[in-house]
Amino acid sequence: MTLTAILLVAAALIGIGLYGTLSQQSFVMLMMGLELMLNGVLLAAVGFWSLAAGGVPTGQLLAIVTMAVMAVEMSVGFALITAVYRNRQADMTESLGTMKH
Amino acid sequence: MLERLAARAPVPVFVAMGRDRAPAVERLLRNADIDVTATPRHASILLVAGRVRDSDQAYLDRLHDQLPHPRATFWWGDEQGDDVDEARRAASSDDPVVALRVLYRNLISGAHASETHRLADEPPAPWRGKGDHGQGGEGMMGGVPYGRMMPMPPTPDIRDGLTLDVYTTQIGPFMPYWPAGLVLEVTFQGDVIQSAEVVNPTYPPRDVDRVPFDHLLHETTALAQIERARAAHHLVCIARLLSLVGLPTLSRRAQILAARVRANETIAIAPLRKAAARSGLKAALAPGLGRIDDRLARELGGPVQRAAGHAIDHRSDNPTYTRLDFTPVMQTQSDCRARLAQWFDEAEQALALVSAAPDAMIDHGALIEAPWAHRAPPIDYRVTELLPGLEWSEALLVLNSFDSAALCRMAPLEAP
Amino acid sequence: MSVVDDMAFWIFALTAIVSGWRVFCTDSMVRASFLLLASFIAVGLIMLLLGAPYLGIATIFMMGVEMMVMALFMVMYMMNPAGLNPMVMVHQHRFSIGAGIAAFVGLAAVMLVTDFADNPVASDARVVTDLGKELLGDSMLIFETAGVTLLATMVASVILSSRSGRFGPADEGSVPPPLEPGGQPAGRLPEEGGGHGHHHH
Amino acid sequence: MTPIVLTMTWVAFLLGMAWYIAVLDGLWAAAREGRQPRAPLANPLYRCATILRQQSNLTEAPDLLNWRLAPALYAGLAGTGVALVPFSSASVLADLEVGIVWWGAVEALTVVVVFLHGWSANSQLGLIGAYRYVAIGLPVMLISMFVLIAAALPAESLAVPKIIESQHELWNVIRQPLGLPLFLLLGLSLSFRGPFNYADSADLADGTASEISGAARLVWEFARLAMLVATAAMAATVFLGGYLGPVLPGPLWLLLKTAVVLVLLVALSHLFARISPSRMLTLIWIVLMPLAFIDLVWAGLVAL
Repeated sequence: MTLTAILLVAAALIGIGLYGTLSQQSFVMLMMGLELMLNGVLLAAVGFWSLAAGGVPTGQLLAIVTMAVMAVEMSVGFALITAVYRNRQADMTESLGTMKH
Repeated sequence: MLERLAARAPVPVFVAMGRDRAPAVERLLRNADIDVTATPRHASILLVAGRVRDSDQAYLDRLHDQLPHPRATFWWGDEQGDDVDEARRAASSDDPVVALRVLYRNLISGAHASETHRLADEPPAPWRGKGDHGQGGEGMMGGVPYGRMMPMPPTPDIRDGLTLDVYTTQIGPFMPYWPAGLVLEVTFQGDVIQSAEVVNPTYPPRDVDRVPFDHLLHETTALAQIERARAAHHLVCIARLLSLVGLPTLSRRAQILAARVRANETIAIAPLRKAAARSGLKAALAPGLGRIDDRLARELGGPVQRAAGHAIDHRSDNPTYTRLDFTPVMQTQSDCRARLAQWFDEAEQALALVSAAPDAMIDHGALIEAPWAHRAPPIDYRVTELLPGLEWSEALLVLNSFDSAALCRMAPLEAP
Repeated sequence: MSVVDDMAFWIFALTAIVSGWRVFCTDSMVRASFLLLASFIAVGLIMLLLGAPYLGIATIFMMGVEMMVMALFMVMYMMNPAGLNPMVMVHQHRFSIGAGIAAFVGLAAVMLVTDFADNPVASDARVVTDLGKELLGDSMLIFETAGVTLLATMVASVILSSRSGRFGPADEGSVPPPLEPGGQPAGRLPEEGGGHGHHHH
Repeated sequence: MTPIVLTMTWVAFLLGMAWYIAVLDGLWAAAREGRQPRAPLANPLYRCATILRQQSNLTEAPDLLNWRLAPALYAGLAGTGVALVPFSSASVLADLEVGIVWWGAVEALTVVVVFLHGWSANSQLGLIGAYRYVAIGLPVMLISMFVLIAAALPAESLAVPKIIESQHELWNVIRQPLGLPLFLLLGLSLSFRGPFNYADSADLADGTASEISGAARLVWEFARLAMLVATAAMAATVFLGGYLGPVLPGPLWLLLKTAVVLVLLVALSHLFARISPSRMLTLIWIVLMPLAFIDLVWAGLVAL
């Protein structure tokens, strides 16, 4: 369990997440891709904190902020989807040519 | 070892309620040696109580095949064919508890072979096409699915501004807390009923508590007998509702009280009522839930009508009752709460009449109010108009806040 | 690091990656959410191995709730929620695969080239206490900012998505009130009336 | 205690207490119905045998993996919950620095597992039960977390043993009177009993459990009891001082306190009617959630 191994796993998660974000047509699935990328970021942050930064308390803080970002991303995402869905009955990225009203 | 332990457990029985056995089956609910299960998956014996109409035979077979092995079917009633062996049937006048225990013990020891599938083990409609189960076709939605309906057809209907797909399913005829025989095709959105359609009507009600009323047609009958029957009928109705709101122990207590009333014992309903009230029964039945309009209440008659605030009761005109200062009890709100309160009030009043005049007799042919709704021909109001918009648990509460005679008139009777 | 820890790490790592990949392969939205949850749980357990118990378990805890909510939203918004029919819902597939692989290779290359400091956390460090002191001490401002942002976002989301939005029922096309009595609604005007014209099924 | 003795104590505690609940249930029901209890001590065993004797069956096209896994995971979560509870000052199976957060994870994952169980059987009543359970289970979980964090405040630690140590002078049930009642509701919700039985209720023909039989059902029913044991043990530990007590040895005190909490829980589950899910949601968000807030603020002020 070296730092390199952990970062490799994190990179793999970010790669898969990016694939998901770019390829999925459904908003909700797109958000799953984002979450997976953040998952990788989280792992990398904790890996650095634990194995390279000697456990400085601020490192953990970065991870906590990442988690908060995830939660924010999800609630904003769902709010947007709900709003768009009401107006357009759409949950697909293509059906949303414009972000106006 | 396992067999020996299992043999001493309460017998897990699923009851398929046939045409005329409803009240008798309630006897089983009180028996600690019988465990009446909520689903066939938990039962070892399928108890077919009474006659099942031919069109329900397929439902019965499907039910049967859902029982886990080892399983057996037990027929309780008079019209069962002679091809059923002695161990698996009882006459309608018999108490089947002992027979059920014996059958169960033989079943788990292997002396009685488990019954095989009655239907072929295949999906009710064929899966044809792509996917793990052959359930779809090409394209984004899986294209046009072959072989069977799209499981969740899209709908324009919006609740809360969000479209949740609806799904349609058949419910009945042997579902617990469901009018026996009734098959509804219900469309749900989430757990809210969108629409319902009658596929098969209910079985006509047959009541043990009817006996003194039938008797009265020809012979002079004791007032006590009639009023006891009334109290018993109401207690059984109360028991069903209590069980639905998650008070199974109080429900069983109501069943036991009903049995004791029928056995001419002196009982008090007040403790049960107090216990139920303390349990938050009022909170469980939201005010206004299941409110019906005046016209429907009048058409249904009986306690339903009085719960709507109409003091119409044939007993008011009977000299025996007027001598006892009888005045009909009634509620005003005409909702589930009111109907439940009406049952409690009428049952208590009935027992008060019994203790006030234990020896009073009523002349034969006298017109005496029955404990249930009018048994006139079906009315144009359908149970399917009652359910839409209700959440599933509320729908069941509303259904069970009517006696079976009222339900029968709302879900039209089958042609005789 | 003991052998057991190493083995556990690789098992969790494999679980995280495989379930993360399966998220985008399954037909069922519910399965997709819970596969993502499995990936998060595996990462959370790796964090435990790395000596960050609070973060690891908090990840499991938070993601359990979050994915449960996600699954419900999935069922609400997807045309084929339970994966009852097989379906393909991807676009620019080749490009996405390429981008994913490129991201992985790029990050991996950077990481293999860079020489990271080797400074593991001391085994007797009181990491949770430290975190607590940090959260409510030196970094209070960051923490509070994150917290208030979160709260504001949640309130905003509820307002945005509630049917009775800021300016009337959302599904009837909510319009802000005019600036002067009887005047035009404030703000930008929608081009073709309210939202109703757009429904297509 | 050595690890082996500790593990055996843990298993015995789970099994014994589950049986104890089943017996209590039987006795309570009989008393409330006004009849003689039927073989009160042995009846739970008979029922186990009956369920085990039945074959496990299948529905049409279920999600078999999740369906079979869910009961086991549920039981496993209950087990990890109990593992957090110290039997005495030196004997705790899972001595985590962040025990309270771990308990939170147990709660969150329980909601997930119950949902999966109802969803994966591919039957409508189970699915309705699953949805309902999520709607009720999630907010109740939030309440319990507020209450637990309040209990952790005087200890200045998230570790369960430290929380016990902080109760030497005064139990948390007195220090924070709102905590225990709110936490007991969580017990009912996690094992969906009585007024909180929104997953496996009578109107849904046993809801998420309506399609299982045989060994899977036995595990499921056991897990429900075990989860109740876990919450009771946690309540006894966090609010009633756990193993602390005069004269008697620590493990015995824990046992006694858990047993008393379980009597309360069983009584609650039989005493109250279930209100409709939407009314329950209103009750939780409008009444119980603010109460939990008050509890937290109160605990904070006292700790200052």
